[in-house]
Amino acid sequence: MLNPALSVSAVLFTLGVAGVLFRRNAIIIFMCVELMLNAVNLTFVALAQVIGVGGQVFVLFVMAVAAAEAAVGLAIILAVYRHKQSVSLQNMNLLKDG
Amino acid sequence: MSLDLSSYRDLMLALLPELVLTGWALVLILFVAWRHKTINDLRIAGWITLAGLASTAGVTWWLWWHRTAVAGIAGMVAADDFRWVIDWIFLGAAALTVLISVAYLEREQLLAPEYYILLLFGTLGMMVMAAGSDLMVIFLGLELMSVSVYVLAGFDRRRARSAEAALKYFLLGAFASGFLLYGIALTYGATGTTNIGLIGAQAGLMGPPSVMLVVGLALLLVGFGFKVAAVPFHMWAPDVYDGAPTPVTAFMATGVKAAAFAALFRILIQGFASVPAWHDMLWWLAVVTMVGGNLFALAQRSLKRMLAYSSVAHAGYLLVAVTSGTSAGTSAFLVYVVAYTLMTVGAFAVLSAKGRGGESDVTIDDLAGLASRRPWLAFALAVCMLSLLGFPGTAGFIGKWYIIIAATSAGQNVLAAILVLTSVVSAGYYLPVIMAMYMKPEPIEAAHVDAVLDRWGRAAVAFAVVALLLFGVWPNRLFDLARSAGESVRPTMSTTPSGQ
Amino acid sequence: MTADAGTSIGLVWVPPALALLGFVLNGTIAFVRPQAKTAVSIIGAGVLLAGFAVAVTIFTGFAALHPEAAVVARYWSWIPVGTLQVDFAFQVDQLSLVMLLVVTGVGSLIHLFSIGYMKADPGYARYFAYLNLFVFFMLVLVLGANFPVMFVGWEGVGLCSYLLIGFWFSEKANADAGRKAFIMNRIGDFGFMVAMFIIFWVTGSLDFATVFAAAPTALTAGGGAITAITLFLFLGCTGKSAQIPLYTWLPDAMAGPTPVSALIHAATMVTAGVYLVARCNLLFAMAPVSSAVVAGVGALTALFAATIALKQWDIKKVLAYSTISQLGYMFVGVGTGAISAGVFHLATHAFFKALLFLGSGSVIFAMHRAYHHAHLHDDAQDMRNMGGLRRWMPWTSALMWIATLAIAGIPPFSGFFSKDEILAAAFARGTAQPIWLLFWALGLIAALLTAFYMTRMMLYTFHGPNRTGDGAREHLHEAPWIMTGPLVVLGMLSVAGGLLNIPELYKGGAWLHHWLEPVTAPGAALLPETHLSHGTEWALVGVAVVVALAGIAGAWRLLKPESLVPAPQSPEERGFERILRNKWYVDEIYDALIVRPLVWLSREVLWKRIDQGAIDAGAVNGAARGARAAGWANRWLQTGQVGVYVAAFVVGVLLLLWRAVGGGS
Amino acid sequence: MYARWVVTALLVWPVLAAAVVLFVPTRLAKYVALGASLVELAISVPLWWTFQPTTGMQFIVTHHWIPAWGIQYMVGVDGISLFMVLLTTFLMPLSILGSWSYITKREGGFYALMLVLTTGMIGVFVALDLFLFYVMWEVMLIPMYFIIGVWGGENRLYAAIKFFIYTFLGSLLMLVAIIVLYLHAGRVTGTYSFSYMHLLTQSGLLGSSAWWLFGAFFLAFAIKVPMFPLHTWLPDAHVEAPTAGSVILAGILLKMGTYGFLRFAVPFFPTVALDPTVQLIIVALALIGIIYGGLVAMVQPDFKKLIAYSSVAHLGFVMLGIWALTLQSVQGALLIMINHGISTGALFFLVGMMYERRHSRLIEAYGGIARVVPMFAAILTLVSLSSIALPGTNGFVGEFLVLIGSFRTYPIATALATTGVIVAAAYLLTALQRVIFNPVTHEENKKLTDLSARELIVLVPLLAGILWIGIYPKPFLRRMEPSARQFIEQVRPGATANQPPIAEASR
Amino acid sequence: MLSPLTFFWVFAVIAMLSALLCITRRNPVASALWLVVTLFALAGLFVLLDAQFIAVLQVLVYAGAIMVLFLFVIMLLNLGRPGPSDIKGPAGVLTAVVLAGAMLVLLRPVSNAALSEGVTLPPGSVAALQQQQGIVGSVAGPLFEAYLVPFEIASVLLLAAIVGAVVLAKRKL
Repeated sequence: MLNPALSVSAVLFTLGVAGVLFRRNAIIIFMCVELMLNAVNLTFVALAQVIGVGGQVFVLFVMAVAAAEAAVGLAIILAVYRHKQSVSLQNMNLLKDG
Repeated sequence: MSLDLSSYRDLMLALLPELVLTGWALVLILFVAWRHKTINDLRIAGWITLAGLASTAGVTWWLWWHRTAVAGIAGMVAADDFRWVIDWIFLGAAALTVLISVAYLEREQLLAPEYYILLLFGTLGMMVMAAGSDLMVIFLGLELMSVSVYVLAGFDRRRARSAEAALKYFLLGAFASGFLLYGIALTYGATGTTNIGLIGAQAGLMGPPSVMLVVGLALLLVGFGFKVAAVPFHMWAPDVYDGAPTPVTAFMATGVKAAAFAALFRILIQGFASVPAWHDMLWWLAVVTMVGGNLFALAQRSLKRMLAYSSVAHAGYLLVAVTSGTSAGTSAFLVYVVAYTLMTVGAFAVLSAKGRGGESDVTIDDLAGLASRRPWLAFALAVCMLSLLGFPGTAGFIGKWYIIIAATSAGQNVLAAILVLTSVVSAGYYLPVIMAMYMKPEPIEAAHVDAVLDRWGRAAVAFAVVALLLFGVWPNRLFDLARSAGESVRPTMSTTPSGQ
Repeated sequence: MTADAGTSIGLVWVPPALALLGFVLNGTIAFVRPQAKTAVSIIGAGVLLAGFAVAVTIFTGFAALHPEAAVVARYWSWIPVGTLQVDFAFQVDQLSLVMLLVVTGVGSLIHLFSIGYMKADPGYARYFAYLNLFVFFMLVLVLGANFPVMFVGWEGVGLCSYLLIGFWFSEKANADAGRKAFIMNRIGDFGFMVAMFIIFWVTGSLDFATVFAAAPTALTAGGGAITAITLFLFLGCTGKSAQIPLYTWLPDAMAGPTPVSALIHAATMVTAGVYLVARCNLLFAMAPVSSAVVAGVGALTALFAATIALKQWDIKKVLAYSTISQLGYMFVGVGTGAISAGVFHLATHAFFKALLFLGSGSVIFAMHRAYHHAHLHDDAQDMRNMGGLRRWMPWTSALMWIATLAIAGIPPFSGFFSKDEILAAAFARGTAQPIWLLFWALGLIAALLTAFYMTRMMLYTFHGPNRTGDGAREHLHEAPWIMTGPLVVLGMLSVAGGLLNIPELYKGGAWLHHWLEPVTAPGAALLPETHLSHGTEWALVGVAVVVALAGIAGAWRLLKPESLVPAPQSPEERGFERILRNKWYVDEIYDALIVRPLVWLSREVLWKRIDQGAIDAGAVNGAARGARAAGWANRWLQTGQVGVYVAAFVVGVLLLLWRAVGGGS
Repeated sequence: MYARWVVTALLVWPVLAAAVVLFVPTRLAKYVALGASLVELAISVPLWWTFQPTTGMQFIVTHHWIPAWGIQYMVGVDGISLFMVLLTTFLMPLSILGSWSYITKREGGFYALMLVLTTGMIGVFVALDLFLFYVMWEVMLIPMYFIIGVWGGENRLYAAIKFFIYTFLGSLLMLVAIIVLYLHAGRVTGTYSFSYMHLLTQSGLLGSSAWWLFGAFFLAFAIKVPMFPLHTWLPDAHVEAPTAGSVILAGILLKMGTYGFLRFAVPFFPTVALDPTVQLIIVALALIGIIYGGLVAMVQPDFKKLIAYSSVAHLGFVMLGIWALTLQSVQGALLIMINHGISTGALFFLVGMMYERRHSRLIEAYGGIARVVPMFAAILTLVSLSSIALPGTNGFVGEFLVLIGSFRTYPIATALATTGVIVAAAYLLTALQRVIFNPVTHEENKKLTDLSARELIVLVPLLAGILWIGIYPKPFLRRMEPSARQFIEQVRPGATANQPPIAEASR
Repeated sequence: MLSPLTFFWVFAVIAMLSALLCITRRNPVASALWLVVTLFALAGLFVLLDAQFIAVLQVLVYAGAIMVLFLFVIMLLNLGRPGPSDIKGPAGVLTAVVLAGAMLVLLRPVSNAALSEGVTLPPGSVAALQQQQGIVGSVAGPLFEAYLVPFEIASVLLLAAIVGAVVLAKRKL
């Protein structure tokens, strides 16, 4: 099941990337990033089946990282929301060239 | 001293700097938990941070002095000169950041000593990245650093610009982490391990590298390319540097970049020595980064954004050092990054003296006539600019010189030529700064009266300038250090990378 | 043979040194105490007279020695580089001695004249400083023992000419004339320099002695190299001696004080070209084509300048064109190979032309003074404002008539002998090479015109009614003795100058011819053997005299001084007269064909289009602008929109993947 | 003893003095600076006698600097650099004295920069280690950049940055070339060293990469010379720089380019330099410089620009002389390098002195001032004559040698180059006429004051130099001959075999 | 018989479809819920891939804790309605589709790759290990032995995240 899993993982990853590409809502974009991480988790787990449990351990770490990012990321989104009353990236245009 | 990492004692020894720094971070957390109200608390927190950084540097020195090294292939962490030297650079960058933060935090009314905690954690993350000889450790270190810096970038959250910077940095950073992680996963799949040394061994055995390994490598480069702000993964940098508090910008431009490069060096040279594909990819990355960074910087009027693009350009120069793929390249990187840290922090320090409210509105024209009102400040900034330009007599030149030597000795003559040509372009935006300070009159009477640095900031700037000039003229000690450090990062296999 | 300190020849450095001393002293006075005119006069004229005295002793010392070769005095090693060894050295031989005597002799007289002429000028000291400096350089020119030292004098006299033409520099026209003279001369100097380069690489030396000794073996007679050398040398001569095509500066040079015109632009400097050809007669003899060019250009110039002189109103301009014409004769002489004839004419011309110029100077001096007293600002040099001056200036009038007869070639005046000898030589060579017959014919026509225009000048100036104006007329006077004195001496020389070289035809000793033989013999040996019977010679003499007389008589009969009106009321000339009056429009043609296109090219094309446009605005600033524009273009991407950033990011990922997966390898 | 410390002293002293100048009271700065530059001159003068006119480097000092890269502090003087050093120390006191009244703001800074500039320039000429050379090459850029940018005319910022970037562009490519050369020599011999002699012996085996390396060196030096079409920084820099800046720029900085060709570009890559195409290009560019520079100078309304373009022409002669590779032409080129420093320096001083009085550099603003300021007019005339190479002045000896020497190698080109003397007369005499002759058309000019004693002190040494070299150049030729010969032999062995050395015995 | 592969594809299709819906739903709450479905499906895949412990954690930590946090924030910010500007315009979508498609094409070789000889274990050895050490023990062993260092770093990471979140969220700065 390795190759199917890798394929699914690639598809999920790409879907995550696509989501990041065409969404504007910061929270949803962040969710798409989570989707990407999960896609990678699938790769790790699939690989772990043929290589060794090390891959599974990585997934644990990825979850920890995801949790940490979620905590910080959502706090940042909240902070931004306080200024703009919006989480749409379309409104994030204070910082730009010119 | 030789460490056997399978014994806990030796593992603790190998991690001693990180442990010490973590300890200080915890001390600081405790302190902050009790005392976080007054300006005085903030200052004490600053002192504690400095003490932590200094003692960590001392411990690192102790390990370096005893020529600490790992026996055999390192497990999770490496212990070599490269690590000690780059640790000093991180610690130095952090210390300089602290020095220029003190006045800044007070002035901008950011009276939260958590700032220093995050600074320490960020530094810790960098050290972990540099230490890691396992992709997982490096990834975690990178996340630790990133999470801290995300928050630091948005630390002045009362200002929309700062919050927006944090958000942009965070979203793109998390996005880039996904690619990095995918790259790690594929590398793991291709070689069956995440240990860099074993990756190198495995890749050396494989013959022509598998598609999985090469794609994994490409995605790793994406992840690190983002952190070092290589074109086209650089676009966050100007905005985030612009919005973040100036000392944080300095920290990002120096420490974060150096850490990413340190990890990249270790991964590429130890792990991917027998995978020639990265030379080609990095070659292009270096070229577009140098060209892009320098050209884009030309159009900037805001000093902070100009420095942001300039840091992109410098990432390009450092990528040249990486592309060479030799220990000379590694040494060149170290020398350059020392110079780069000093001059960047110096420049941002002067900038923070001149500006208010995040400094995003300080343009080059606002510096007009600074030299007649604040000659020392102007002199310091001029030295930093010349050093950034790579002018002889400054450490920036020595660094650039070393990179060119590394590149040409690896046969990358074209890359070296592109490097110097883009450096010429950079004169187009560094010189106007000097020009404004020295060759234009003060726009209004007493325009620069309030452009002052406090004692801490002055110390930081003075240190940076003196070191820049000293290393510019007499870099021998730095070289010896960098050379032994550079040579300590070796390909695992005897196979050497074939050049471009 | 080197200079022997025991004889007076060793003193050869003294005349130039004296002149230089005069320059230094007078130059200092010009700055420190410009009004010390007595001291200036004593120094200025004194160094020349002393120099002349020394020259005479050198001459006697040399003559007593009867050497066959030149005596060379080396002073210091000037430019010693490898095989190029240029010493600062003087050489004394028959030719340079003649020149030395002419320069110091005529120079002394003109200095004396200047004392009177320039009396009232505020730049008196400066004037004498320049004049002394000129003499110094002229002596360096004639005494130099090698080409570079000669070139020092060659350009030095050009400099002094420049300074003296523009002496009254506050008038733009004067300054223009000076500059024009210098630049025209520089064109000639270009030829001189290139000639030196070829000479050096062919013969390995620039010393006259070595070059002339090596030339017959190192060069093929009639070959390309020798022709090139001589043609380039002659280009130098056309500049310095005002021959076609570089003659136009000399008429303008009349802007300088009249004694300067006499000294520099008649007697000495302009003859340097003749001297150069005479000096290098061997080289020219080896290059028949060049010799023909020299003689041809000389003959053409003689005729051409004479035609222009026919319609000039400015008395000095008439003399200037006459000088050009006479120089043409000299070149016919030296080009023909009749070196002694050329030098002979050089010497006699120095006498009578100096006399003419100084005489005209007296006239102008008088006219000027008259107008000055009458507070008028009419042209003191325009002959239409003169007329009948012999009443007030009998001495000048008489002396200038002597000179006129001399220049016209009326026996037994000096010019007759010298001019006749040149024409005879040309005719003689024509028997071997027919082209010379054409030169002879041209010379003969020019002689006719010479007689005509000189008579015209005398008629309009000294005869007929006076047109000076009633108020001014009463102030006309003969010049003071310090000016007339030299005129008298020159008059005597003009009469008797022929004695220097009475041809054997008249049972004379042809002294100059024999005297110069050591110098001219090597060249003469290479020339075609020609011989004219006495009958032919007498016939030629007859023709020449008849032509001269015809010119005088024609002018006397055709011209009506009575019908002239003063300059301001004169009508414009028409037709051919107008072309002559305007000097065949040569200046205008040069201006339109060379000067203005060149300036236009420089300003509009080279500077504005290429330098400022293509290079600076285009390439240099264009590159800068391009780089900046690229930076500005980035604003379209760096919009602050994360979406764009992500898209760029993903594009980067794709490119890296593409290179990783296979696109790159 | 003297030989051991002189070069180092020449390098160190100005920097020390500069530090002092910065910290003494402003009104004393110029005196201290003048004193320091005179001391510098005094240190350098004995070189004239102690220098032995023989082949090779003298006064060599070697000291470790950055052993990791084989970088040494290695300096020395030969017949080529000797005169450049002396020219520098000679012009510097004059420049400082000449700036006395011109510089009115931030005097301390100005004079300190002048002194630092001295070190940079001398460093370029004495460096025998390519790293040191490169460092010095760049170091002198900064003071000049500031001198133009801070004390310059209206358009000074543009001129300063143009000057800087132009030079920087060339020098950085040269830097890459130096490093490639260093690595090449290191690979071949196993010794990694930036020593000039070391690299010189190893540069012969470069193969095709020599072309690129030569190209990089060529660009750096050609910009500095400057050769057409890389010259456009020069008019701007000259016009905008203060007097002393222009003097130093023209007098010494430009010589760094030709010096670079003599010292590095040609000896390192003789096969490339002698390649017919390269010869054609360089001679053509030199020729274009001579004629084009002269023609463009002819139509300049600004006197300083005129001089700038005339520099292009003069340096064209130098390039022609270098490439002709005869003893005469190379010595002529060396002599022009000195002459140009003296004559053009003097011209810039003179223009500067008038600028101080009238605040205009336009030729049009003057006219007829010979009556008002005769001393000025006389000196300007003499200097102009030197610049147009009138025999008896220094200019002639140099140009004559270059032309006569080049004629053997490139007869047609030299003949064309000789027309440059016509053009030179055309532009300089025209300008001279419009400045000092002609009627006085501007009222202001009637009240001009003639040169002061201080200004005369500045000019008289230059005039002395003009006449000395014009009349008795042998002491110069004698000292530079062995080095010129060595240069030619390095490139074309045996080329000077039939050229006898200057005989000691001859007068 | 339903082979494990069948189950695999069932879960895989669910995961992919719900991921697609997650990124295309305009309502953030819907998106979040579809993401939860994806995570559950992934947990199922993990089980099939011999990673039962991870599957449990996936449900507990990811779907449970993290996603709740997301939903909490969405609710807190009152974003429970589809925002008009949430999805980019046609050009943006087209760009995204093209880029994503290209990425998929470029990643395709990876999914087909066979692992090299020296890397893989004999089939079933992971399952055997779990038999031997227990499902938790087989992961916990390496976690506290070989991966002790990363584990500790992860703890510091979480600490830093806490401090960061506190700084950003606390009322007074």
